[in-house]
This record gives sequence, structure tokens and C-alpha cells, in this order.
Amino acid sequence: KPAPSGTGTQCPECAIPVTSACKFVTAPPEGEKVHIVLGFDANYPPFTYVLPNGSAAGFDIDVMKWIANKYGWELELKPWDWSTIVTALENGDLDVIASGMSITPERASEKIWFSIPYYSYIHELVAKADDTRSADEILNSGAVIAVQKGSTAEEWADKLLAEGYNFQKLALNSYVEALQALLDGRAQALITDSAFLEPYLKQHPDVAAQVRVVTTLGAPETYGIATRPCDIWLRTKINDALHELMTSPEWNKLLEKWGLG
Amino acid sequence: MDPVWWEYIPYILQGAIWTFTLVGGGLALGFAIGVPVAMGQKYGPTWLKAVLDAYVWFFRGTPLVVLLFLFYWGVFPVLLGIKLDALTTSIIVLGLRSGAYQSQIFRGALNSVDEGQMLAARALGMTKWQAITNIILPQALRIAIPGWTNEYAIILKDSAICFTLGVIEILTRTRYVVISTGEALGPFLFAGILYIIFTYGGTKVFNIIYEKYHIPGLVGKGV
Amino acid sequence: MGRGSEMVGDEIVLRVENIHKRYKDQEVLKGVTFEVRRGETKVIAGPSGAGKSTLLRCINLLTKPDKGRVWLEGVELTDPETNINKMRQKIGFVFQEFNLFHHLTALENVMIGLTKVKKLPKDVARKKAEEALLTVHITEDLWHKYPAQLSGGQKQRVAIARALAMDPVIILYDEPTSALDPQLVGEVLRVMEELARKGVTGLVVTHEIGFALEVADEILFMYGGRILERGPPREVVFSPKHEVTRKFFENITKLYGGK
Amino acid sequence: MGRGSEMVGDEIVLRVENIHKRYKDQEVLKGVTFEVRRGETKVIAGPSGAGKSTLLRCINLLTKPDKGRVWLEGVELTDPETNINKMRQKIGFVFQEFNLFHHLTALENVMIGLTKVKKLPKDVARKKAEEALLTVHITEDLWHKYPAQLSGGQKQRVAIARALAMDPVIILYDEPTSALDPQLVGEVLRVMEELARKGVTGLVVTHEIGFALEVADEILFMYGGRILERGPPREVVFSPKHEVTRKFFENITKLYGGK
Amino acid sequence: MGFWEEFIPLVLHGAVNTLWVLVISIPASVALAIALGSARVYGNAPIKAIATAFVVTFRGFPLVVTLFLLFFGLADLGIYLTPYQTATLAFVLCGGSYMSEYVRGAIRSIDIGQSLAARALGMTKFQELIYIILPQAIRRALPGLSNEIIYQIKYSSLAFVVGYEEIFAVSKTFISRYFMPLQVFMVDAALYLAMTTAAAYGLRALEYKLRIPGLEMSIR
Ligand SMILES: Nc1ncnc2c1ncn2[C@@H]1O[C@H](COP(=O)(O)OP(=O)(O)OP(=O)(O)O)[C@@H](O)[C@H]1O
Ligand SMILES: Nc1ncnc2c1ncn2[C@@H]1O[C@H](COP(=O)(O)OP(=O)(O)OP(=O)(O)O)[C@@H](O)[C@H]1O
Ligand SMILES: [Mg+2]
Ligand SMILES: [Mg+2]
Repeated sequence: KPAPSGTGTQCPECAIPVTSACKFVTAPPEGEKVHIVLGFDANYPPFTYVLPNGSAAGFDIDVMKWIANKYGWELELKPWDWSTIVTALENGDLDVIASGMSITPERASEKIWFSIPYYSYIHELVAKADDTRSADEILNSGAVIAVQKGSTAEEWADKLLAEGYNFQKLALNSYVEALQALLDGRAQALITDSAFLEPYLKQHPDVAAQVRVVTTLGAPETYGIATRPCDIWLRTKINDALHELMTSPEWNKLLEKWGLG
Repeated sequence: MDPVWWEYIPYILQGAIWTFTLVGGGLALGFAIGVPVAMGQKYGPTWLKAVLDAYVWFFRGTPLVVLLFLFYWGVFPVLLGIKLDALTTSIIVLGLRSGAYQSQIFRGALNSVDEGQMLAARALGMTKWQAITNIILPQALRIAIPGWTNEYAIILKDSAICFTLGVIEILTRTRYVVISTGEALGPFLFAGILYIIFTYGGTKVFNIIYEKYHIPGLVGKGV
Repeated sequence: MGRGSEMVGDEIVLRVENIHKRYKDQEVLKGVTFEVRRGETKVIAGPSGAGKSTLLRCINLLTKPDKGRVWLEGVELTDPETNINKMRQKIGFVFQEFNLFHHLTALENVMIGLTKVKKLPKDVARKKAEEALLTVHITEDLWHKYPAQLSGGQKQRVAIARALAMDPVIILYDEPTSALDPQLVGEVLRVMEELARKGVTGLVVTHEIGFALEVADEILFMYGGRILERGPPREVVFSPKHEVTRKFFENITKLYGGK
Repeated sequence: MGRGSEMVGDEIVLRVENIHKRYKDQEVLKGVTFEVRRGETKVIAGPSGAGKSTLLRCINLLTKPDKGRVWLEGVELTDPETNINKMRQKIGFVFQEFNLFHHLTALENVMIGLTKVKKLPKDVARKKAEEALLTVHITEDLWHKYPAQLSGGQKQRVAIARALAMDPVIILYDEPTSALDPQLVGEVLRVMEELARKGVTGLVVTHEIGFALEVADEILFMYGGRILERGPPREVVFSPKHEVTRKFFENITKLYGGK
Repeated sequence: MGFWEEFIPLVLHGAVNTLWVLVISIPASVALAIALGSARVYGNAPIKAIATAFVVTFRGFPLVVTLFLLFFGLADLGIYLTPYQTATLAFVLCGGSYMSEYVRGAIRSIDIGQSLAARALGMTKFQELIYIILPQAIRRALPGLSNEIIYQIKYSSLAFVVGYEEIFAVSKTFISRYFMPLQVFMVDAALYLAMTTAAAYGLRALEYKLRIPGLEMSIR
């Protein structure tokens, strides 16, 4: 695990723009209540989703609650559409995004900077349990392979296609639907990430019996908490807290609770 | 065993408050805009027609997501210097857009009122305005009712797109439930039926109005 | 001689000068000039398509003439400065196709001009409208019917009542008795006479030559967009100057020759 | 005596028996019975609102009578088994309000029944339609105008041509000359006579008593939803049995008394 | 690779896909709408009931739900529609239902004299509908239909939920990769505006071409 740093993952050559949305550049005056708006995409269990009573839940939510609790911050939870979530952050509608957000160089730009990575996962090629073909056979069979629209899994699919593999990409709206397509027989395989798949299979043993992971793809990737680049104080505080949490026994309990162990 | 998503039914239903706030606000505002725009397009001076055509062109042609995006982060804060909350922005944008569509519904209706009606009204000494409000509009509004029920049905569902700005109504909630429970068909079917009830109920109301104001003996259902 | 003539003053109520109108390829009015004095009843006759309806519509500018001028009581209607809506209140108009307001009952059709244009209070307007309807024998049982529920003659009479109720200076009638039976024709004519006596001037497009002979002070015979011939009714009908006029009216003698 | 009578055979073309019709609160037809023989021209007269138009519409079932039966050439129209569309081809109908098809030109208005209902080839239909239009003096320059571009009289004549062109057994005319000038009235009447001579029967609602006197074999005088009086035209008009009939027709003498 | 060089070819490919769906679905929707609208006014009781139920259902279902049911629901029954088939079919069902409402309203705004005259000529109810009523009704319904056609062009973006690679699907992928919604939306808006403008312009021209001389006051 990386040591805590002041800046987390950032864009090295980017200047830090200070806009009116920047609220946490430096420490707020003593005694002032810190109010943080947490934006998340409720479409991403077990990291962020909603409970039947409408309240937010998930691993990321628990992490942010722990951090807010530690500092005595007020935490406001705001579900937000994924496609405009960064714009909302930039414009001050949100202050942090903790929603299973992968750290990629494209994302860590002048718009958002990340905290230290707090979770790592790997992409996987999944097929039906009775499909005995190898990964290469599947990827070259012209078969339909389902992914989630806009996910890093789709990036993987695109990358493989660009490398000359022969399959059809079917990009659906969520992992759940992509998995559904595999189970329906509409797709012959699925590219997904372990962050989604493993907890899901733990929760749904019947599904787990029907599928098998054919192979993993590439190296592990990581999630980070996104903030405005200018909110240096906030990011530092989050990094400190994350570091503390990740080295405490509490961390494993949290992972355990959400099936991410 | 009951499907897990059943527990979420109250949560989905609570979205109806937002749905109807958006629909009510958007439709009413759209009506207030659409009727005068249609009249302007039909009876106004050329320059006004050009302006209104441009308005209709832009708001009818641009996807709602884009409009919401532009108004929430662009037009209001940057151009006008006001920061409106997501709900208000959504209602205004829905209203502006619906106004563009409604204006075309009314334009069609105005065209179906025969020329003699205008002539007779003007012959009585009515101004163009009086003729429109007293004679043409009451007849056109009746003709427009079926089109209006469409607009209602559409805006009812399009309100879902306001989620772009974080307004969480029925359809968005349904999606959350699908994802949170991993069950897709059930919640979607439930939402579908819910919308059918809303659409059908609303359409029923419009139909009652339509039949009530149906001019006796005038128009056909075939012979 | 026309009956109305004894009350005709010298005051010119309506002056129409050199009206032209063309629809694309076809010149429908080719310069029409005439005047109507107060209390006069003037009849316009002529074959189908001669431009009679078009002329009437040009007078109160429902159709914009391409050329020519119109005055009512000395005010030029064709002057763009003139408030045409104000002036139209003084010009009753009875359409050949009636053009009743579809969405209003018979009574409301007559009332709407009074309440919305003349701004009379509702009860006053209602009384006036009822009177006008009774004048043309539309009785109470028909007041609340919609146009589509009325017979042809009933519609025509409501249309006349609608014009009447406005207390106009002049009424332009476009075939006001076409859908009426002879009895009603007689009654409507009586109404028109009475109005003439009260100084309400009438300009009537009609094919009822009997009516023209009885009531009109002058006949204008239109042909091909022009006034071909004009003069006292008996003269124009029985000893016309032109061949076309003679041919036009000769059927009357034939038709009613039996009597 | 009516002119047409010499060609009237004994064959009954149309039989109408005990027709009743009510609109909500109002009984419009209270039992009407009569028959028309081949080649006959029968006139229906009566005050506005008497139910004349309603009666005509009941004959070809455009309005469903509440009670009563109708036969055309021995076939019962009111029988639900009868193919009414087939039968209606044999019944020409000229509407009081013309009801031309707004979206079709004059010529197309006349052609559509021939091409779509009678399934005639286009060129045959066109020739027939042109003939029919010329019969009613709608000349070539008007063939391609739309109804909204025609004058009142022109519309009415197109409506007549539309009925004519179908070669019907009987034509029902609802005030077919209301918008026509006397010259055209004369000509349309001549057309009707000719048709009668060819055996085309006519049932005419009209207020043109002159026409009735000239052409009709019989007048049916309707009053309040009933046939109050019927008989040879001169009898009904000049020596009617009922007071209402007398009053109805008395204006004619007054109106044309001058001649 | 820069944003533009990467995004533009992709989104243009998406636009072609969008057009492919619309080229089929729009005419088919109009045809369905005319059938449904006519059936609801002129049909006998059972036909009326069926047509009404059809319209209530597909006007009621959000398009997303219809797409979803056709894609996943039918798959459960062993019927696998491709994303293209699903999208086209869903648009026709939904668009046809909406459009039918305008057709119905327009039919009912034609004055009764027109049907009387048609029947008096001996036309059957069906002939009356085809030759007299619909030609007039469709003219009156055109402004409303153009609304729905334009809606349909924009709603084609929903095809992404069944994995159809149209404009919006491409954009969504792009946005979540680079988080540049403004630029992406601007390109999308321009594309949709171009399509809707073409449609609106064409429909206006049609409306103008079909106008009945002298009848309407002033169609522009
Ligand atoms: N909107 C129009 N467009 C083109 N031509 C028209 C229009 N209106 C009228 N016309 C033509 O102008 C001529 C005169 O029409 P107008 O209605 O004035 O005749 P009219 O004298 O009233 O005849 P009628 O006695 O039959 O009512 C006709 O030939 C008619 O076809
Ligand atoms: N659809 C309807 N609903 C209610 N009442 C109607 C309807 N149609 C006609 N009536 C009434 O029926 C009566 C007879 O109408 P009809 O049109 O048959 O009269 P008519 O004898 O043809 O009169 P006219 O000579 O004025 O044309 C009228 O009093 C009219 O108000
Ligand atoms: Mg005229
Ligand atoms: Mg009548």
C-alpha cells in the first residue's frame, strides 16, 4: 500500500486552477463546521447503491462516513448521474466523488485529482460454466461479449478489438444487464471487473454456479476518491484518514462486510 | 420467497412526488409558452415569426440532456448570473422545451379552424386579438387536446432525464433498484405499469375534457 | 320604384371607388365604383362568379382590395391610419356561408359581438341578442342549440340576427334569403324594410329578383367583375340596356310567367 | 300541371313508410309516408325546421330513422341485410351545404365517385365528370379550382354535377338552387327536366315555388315533422286546405304580385 | 490522440447507426399510427378496444422499459432480437402509438358533411376513410406528427440501453473515459439538431406542398 502523500494521484504537469467552486484549499477557520457533499453513482453495488428506504449504502459510503466521523465533518450524500458527475464536482455541486472510480491518467487531469488508491481490482473474462474453451478461442470465435457501457471493462474490450481479436462487443447499461445477457445466452462471454463480480457471485450463489472466470486481463487497477485539484487541504485530510483506516483492523472488517475480502 | 425488490416499492413510489412536480411545472410552463408562440407563428409579423421559428427549432431539436446541462451550468450561472437549484432548472428547461412542442400542436389545431370563423369575427369588428382569443382559440384548444395528452405522456417519462442534474424520480429510482437488487425484469415491469396507470389516468382526464367540450353535432366519428 | 326611397336622404353613407381585386391568374374585380345613401337599399345582382361576394368582402376589407378606396360616413376605410375594427362594428355582414361560430350556441353567437366588441354588460347584451333572434323568428327553443344542430334556414337567420344586434350603420347581406322558405323570406324582407326605415342602410347581394323589385332603390348589375348596368329595379330588370342583362333576367319572366 | 307528368310511369321507384326521427328532446319526423314513381319530380316544401333535410337524409340512411321503412326499386334499404353502399350509388344526393370534398378540385370531386365507387377507368371517369360539369355550366377554367376557391353558385353546381355523374336512379336535392342566380336556376331546372325525361326521378326540397309550379308533379307540404298536405302544385299553392299552408304560400303572391 | 480525432470518427459511425434505425422506424411508425388512429375512430368495438389497449400500453411504457422488455423479456422466451431489431421495433411500437393520437384527433376534426357526402356517393366506410377522411386528416395531423418524428429522432438515443452503438452510446463511453461532457454534448447536439432540422424542414415543405388552396388561412 502506498504511503500517504499530500496529493494522491494527480496530473503532474497540470496547473491547479482556483475557481469559485474551490472550498477547501486551506484549512477552514477554527470552529467552523465543515460540510462536505459526497457525490456517488448509485448504480454500483457494493460500492455505492441505495437501500429499500432510499438511503445510500455501500463500501465507499462507509469509508466516507468513517472519514467524516473522524474529523467531525457534516456529510451530505447526493446520488448523481455518472455522465455529469465530474462537471458537478467542478462546479461545486459536489465536493468529493467516492463511487468506485477507477484512477486512470485520462481522468486525473485538470478537472479532478484522486486520493491515494484504496481498492484494487482486476478485469476478468467470464463465460458460462459449461463453456470449456480457452480465452483465445472465445475472443477469436466471433462471439458476442457483453460489457458495461462506459466502464473500464469496455475500454478493455476496445483494446482487445484494436489488437485484432475477433468478437462482437455488446455494451449494456450496467454490469447486471451485461451479466444477464450472458445468462440469457445472448452473449457468450462477459468482460467485467472483480470489484463487481466477486461480491455479486457471493451474494448470488445460483449465478456463481453457472459461470466461470476464464482468465484475468491485464494488471490490477485501483479506485480513488476524486476531489477538485485545488482543494488541497481536503485531499490531504482524506489521504491521511484513508491511510489511517487502511492500516487499522477496521479496514478488513469493512472489506469483509461488503464481500470484498 | 418474495423478490427482494418488493421491499423497494415504497421507495419507487416516493419518486412520484418528483415526477409530478416536474410534469406539472413543465406542462404548465410549456402551455403558457406554447399557445402564444403558436399564435405568433401564425398571426405575428415576419420578424416575430423568425424569432419564434428559431426558438422552436432549437428547443425541439436539441436533446434534453444537453439543454439541462447548458442551462444548469451555462445559461443561468454564466450568462444570467443566477444560480438556480436543480429542480427549478429542470422545470424551466422542461417547460421551455415543451413550449416548443406544444406550439406545434396548437399551430396544427389553429390550421384546422376554418377561415370563415376568422372572417365572421373580424366582420363583427373584433380585433385580430379578440378574434383569436374569443373565436379561434376556444375551437383550436379543443382540437389540440389529443395532442396534448401525448405531450403529457412524453413529459411524464422525459422527466427521468432530469436526473442529469440529480433530480431523482421514478425511473431513476427503478434503475437503482435494478442495480441494487440485481433483478431487472420485475422492477422495470412495475415501473412500466406505474407509468401506464399515470398515462392512462391523465389521458382519461383529457378525454373527459375533450368529450365535454366536443362541439355537439359538429365533428364526425364517421357515419 | 323601390319602397325605401321615401326615407332616403342625400347623405352618402358608403362610397366605393374603383375597387380592383385579382386572384393570381384571374381578375375578379375590375374597377367597381358606386355609393349608397342613408336609408337606401341597394341590390347587387349578377351571375355566379361575377365577383359579388368578393366585392362585399372588399368593402369591409375582409379581403384587401388591390386598388381603390372605400369610405363609410366620410371616414376612409382603406386608409391604413383608420381603426378598421372600430369601423367594422358599424358594418353588419351576413355571409353567404353563414360562418356561425361553431363552438357557440345560437344565442352566444349573437351575444359575443355585443359583449366582447361593444363591451355591453352581459344582461344587456343578452336582452338585445334575444330581441334580434326573435326578430328573425328564432324562438327560445333554438337559442341553446349549436350551429351544427340547426337547419339551414335557422342558421341563416341566426347569422342575420348576429349582424342586426350590433346596431350597424349599414348591413352587407350576401344572399341572406337563400336558405329561407318564402314565408321567412317575406319576414326577413320586412325586417330589412323596417331597418331601412330606421335609417339602417342595406347593400344586398341577392338572386331574389322579386325582392329587388319590391324593396330596392337601385339595382347594380354585375358582370365579369364590373358594374355593367345600374338603375331603378324595374328598368334594369324589364328594359335593360345590355343583352347579357336581358338574358340574365329573362328567366324570371319565364319562370314566374305562369302567374 | 307539372311538366314532367307525361313521362311518369306507374312503377314506384321510392317508397317511404312511416319514418320517425327524434333528436333527444325533439321529435323531428313524426311518421312520413309517400312514394315516388319513375320519372316523377316531387317537391318537398315547408317552413324552416320542418324536417325536410332530415327526411332526405333518412331516405338514404345517412341519418338512421328511429322507425319506418324505405324501399328503392323494390329493395328495402332499411333492411340490415341490404348492402346500403351498393344502393346509395343509385341515389344521388345534393346537400344543402354542398359538402364538397375540401381536398379535391372541382373535377376530382366529381370523378372520385366514378373511379373509387364505380371503379371506372380514369379516362372514362374523367370524360363523364367533364360532361356532368359542363351540364351545370362549370367550364374548364374552374375544373382545377378547389372548393374554397369557388363562389357559392359554383360550389352548388359542382355538388349537382357530382350527383349527376353517378347515373343515379333518383336524385335527392336539398335546396339545389339556393345559391344560384335566376339564369342558372333556369338552367339547372332544365337539367333536372331532361333527367326526368330520361327516367331519372327527382325528389327536391326547395323554396323556389316558381320551380315547383313549373316542374313538379306533386308538392308535399311538410309542417312540424309531418306531411300536412299534398297534391298537384297549383292546388297546394293556390287553394290549400290548411290555414298554415295558405299562410306559407301567401307571400309568393305578395312578393311577385307586382308582375 | 486528441479528443476530436478520436471522438469524431466514432460519433459519426454512431450517427450512421442512428440513421439506420430511423430510416425504417419513422415511416413504419407513421403507417402504424394511421392504422391505429383510424381503427380507434372507425373500427368496430373489438377493433377499437384492441387498438386502444395497444396505444395505452405502448404510450404508457417508458421507451426504456419497452426496449428492455423486448431485449431481455423476449430472450427469456427464447426470442433473441438483435440490438438493431429491438430498437427499431420499440421505436415503431412507441412512436406509432404516440402518433396515432394525432391522427385520431385530426380525423375527428373533419366536419361531418365530408363523411355524409362520401357515404351518399355509395362509398363504404372504408372507402370514405381512405379517399376522403384520411387525406384531409393527415394534412391536419402533420404538425403534430412532425413533433413525434422529431421526438423519435431524439429518442433514438435510448437505443444504447440495448447495446446499440448509436450517437449516444458512443458519447456515453467517451464521457466516462474522459469526463468531457460539455464537448461531447455539443457535438451530439449539433448532430441531433442537424437531423431534426432536416426532418422539420422536410415536413414543413410537405405541409406546404399539401396545403389545400384557399382553405387554410395561412400555412407557412
Ligand atoms: N380564394 C380564391 N382564390 C381563387 N379564386 C377565387 C377565390 N375566391 C373567389 N375566387 C374566384 O373569384 C370569382 C368571383 O367569386 P365570388 O365569390 O365573388 O362570386 P359571386 O359573384 O359571389 O358568385 P355567387 O353568386 O356564385 O356566390 C369566382 O370565379 C371564383 O372562382
Ligand atoms: N344533429 C341535430 N341535433 C339536434 N337537433 C337537430 C339536429 N339536426 C337537426 N336538428 C333539428 O331538427 C329540426 C329539423 O331540421 P332540418 O334540417 O331537417 O330542417 P329543414 O326542414 O331542412 O329546415 P331548412 O329549410 O331551414 O333547411 C330543426 O329544428 C333542427 O334544429
Ligand atoms: Mg357569392
Ligand atoms: Mg334543410
